[in-house]
Amino acid sequence: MGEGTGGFVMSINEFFNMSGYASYVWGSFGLAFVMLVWQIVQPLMEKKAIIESILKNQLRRRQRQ
Amino acid sequence: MNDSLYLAFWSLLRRDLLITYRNRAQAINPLLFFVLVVILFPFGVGPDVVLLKTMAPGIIWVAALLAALLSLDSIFRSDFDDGFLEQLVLSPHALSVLVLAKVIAHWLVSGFPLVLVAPLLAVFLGMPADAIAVLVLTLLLGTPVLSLIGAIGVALTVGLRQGGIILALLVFPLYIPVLIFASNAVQMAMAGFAVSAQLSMLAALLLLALALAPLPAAAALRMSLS
Amino acid sequence: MSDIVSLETRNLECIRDDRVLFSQLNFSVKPHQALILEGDNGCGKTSLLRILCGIRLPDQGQVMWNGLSIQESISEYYQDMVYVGHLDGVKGDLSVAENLRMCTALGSRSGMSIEDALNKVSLSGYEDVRAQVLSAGQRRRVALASLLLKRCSLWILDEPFTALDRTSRGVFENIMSRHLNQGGMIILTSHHSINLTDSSVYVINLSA
Amino acid sequence: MNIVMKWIHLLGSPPYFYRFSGKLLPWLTVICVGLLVWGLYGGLVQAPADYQQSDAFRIIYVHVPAAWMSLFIYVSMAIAGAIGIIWHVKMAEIVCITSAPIGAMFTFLALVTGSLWGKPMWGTWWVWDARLTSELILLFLYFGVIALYRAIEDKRMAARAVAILALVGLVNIPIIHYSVEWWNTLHQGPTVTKFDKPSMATSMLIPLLVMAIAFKVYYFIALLLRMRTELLQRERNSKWVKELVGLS
Repeated sequence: MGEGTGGFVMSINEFFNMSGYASYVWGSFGLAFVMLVWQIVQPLMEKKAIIESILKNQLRRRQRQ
Repeated sequence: MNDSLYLAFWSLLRRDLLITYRNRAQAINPLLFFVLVVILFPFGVGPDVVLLKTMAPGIIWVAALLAALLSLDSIFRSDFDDGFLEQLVLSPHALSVLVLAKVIAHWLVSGFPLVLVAPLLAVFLGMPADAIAVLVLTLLLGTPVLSLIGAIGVALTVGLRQGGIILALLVFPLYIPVLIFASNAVQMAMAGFAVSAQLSMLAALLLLALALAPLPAAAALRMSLS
Repeated sequence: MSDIVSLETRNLECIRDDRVLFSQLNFSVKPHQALILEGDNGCGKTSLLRILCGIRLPDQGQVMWNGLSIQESISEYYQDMVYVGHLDGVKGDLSVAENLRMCTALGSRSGMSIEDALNKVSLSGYEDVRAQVLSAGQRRRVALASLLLKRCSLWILDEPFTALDRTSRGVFENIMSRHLNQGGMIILTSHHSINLTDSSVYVINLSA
Repeated sequence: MNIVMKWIHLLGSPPYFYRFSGKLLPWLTVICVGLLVWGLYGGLVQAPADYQQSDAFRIIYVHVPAAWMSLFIYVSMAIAGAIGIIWHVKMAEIVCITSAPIGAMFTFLALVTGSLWGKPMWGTWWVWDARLTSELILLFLYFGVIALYRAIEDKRMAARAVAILALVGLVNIPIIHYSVEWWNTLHQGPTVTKFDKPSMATSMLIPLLVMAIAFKVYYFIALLLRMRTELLQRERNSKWVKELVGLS
């Protein structure tokens, strides 16, 4: 692969090929991406569930009064 | 003031030994478990003496670790159930000193017997005589550390319904340094090398555990009772 | 006993699984006084006692002993306080005397002999009996006997009369009255009616 | 100086913390994404291939920052736990608990990328290398913390238990690391441990540092998100939560 940035167009497939180690490199980065996103999404989903349950309680309490 | 702390320490130690003596049938269990685990290995890896000899230190020490874990639960369990633990926490004396008394009583009952039985098992696995001496020394230095660190784990999980599984998860990572230095000391002794480095590390771990372990154990007990 | 001896709470609050058991709870107990906590089950009586003993941390507020928060002066407080909870702390494998000797070794001693203490709770001659053969009522009386063996001015008792028959209850009421006359303090929870002769008794109902 | 103290005190109150973190999060996300893009571009494109490991070495741009973060988060978890126990600071307790899953994730990530990096180099998925082994033990320390927290119902009690365990773990980490290093060099002889970073040209080093900072900012974001959720869960029947929920 060219020194430094090199011709951008020429090295596209080399970029993805990672001189034969594509599955390892992209495997690592892919896994990292998935795990980092999951650590953000999970608390947000949990928060939404908590808010819904609080709203449901408030609704039920209002019906009871 | 501190003479009554001294009295409390000794009476608690004597009391625990008395209780264990009163139902000494159960006290044998960790010992039998230790022997059983070691005896299992030849059936697993085959009776080849050379292989068994090289693996002997690791087998015996891992079995000692498992036996220690099995017996840890008895340190606080019965006192937690019948309410004596509350009286312990509510005593004006330093709780960490009282916890130390209980841990020493536990070691005398479940850790020390392993040291007595280990030479017999070493012979089973074909270990040479001088290595057996080092094995006994490492067990003497190492098993108290297992009880001390184990006491922290047991204090954290005494209030839980099935604390046993979590206890192993909490305590095993902390046992690794002891396992490394102890089994390596015996391997080196078998190969005829000097083992003073490993033994001094074990002694250092023991002193560190003696000084530090009772404090978090006491804090964990206060937490478990609240 | 110095005159500022007292147990005091300052806007104490306790929350258990999202339910506020009590809050803004202020009271104080001085020598010669007894405080009875009433309320139906699960209203937080035991939790309050455990907070007063310092076993459990309150969610808000403080417990003060002789004007000092018990967290700061925990060892002085435990020197002068004894707690008997639902569990008696009596070990089945040990004899009655061994159990009592252990209890006194943990705290301050009142100098009374084990035989006298056992006589007072009408368990004389039970010194060498293995505790596991005792009935629940007898085990309770052994726990109450340990109170006599300790020199503590503050007694915190969680339903001391459970499993006690009528005569034992009467015996223990006298013991408590004498403790109050000698300048002691008692905080207890009970479902039974208690008559403590000529000492000032206060009642707090937690579920009111 | 007292402005800082007042602000720290203010942060202690859940409603203020909730609103403050709400405002902070967008900015942190922008910074984090920017740093990640810069780091990845630097690491994947600009950095020249390593003469020995060719392009496979680029895995270090995930493996090494993740390994650093796993230790960093454990230390900050233990310190937060200590503050929570000693001064009864509720927020510190929450920081301690919510950091555990994030730390465990980074440790697991470091382990997997370590083995993915090891496979092309030494042909096996797992190498009993000192660093990887310490990482594996750290993962079990995290599992211990998470399992203990889940096992105790009363969350205030669980927080104190976790803080004690984290502190005991913190004291043991250097001991474990030293004994594993000693154990490793003993059996393999004192060769350079396999996972020493290859000699780093600056163009290789900068992206690594940028990624490390990006991961720290990411940790801060994930922590704030988890803390907000935990706060809603704990204060679900307090007034400010009801108002907040009522509005949105």
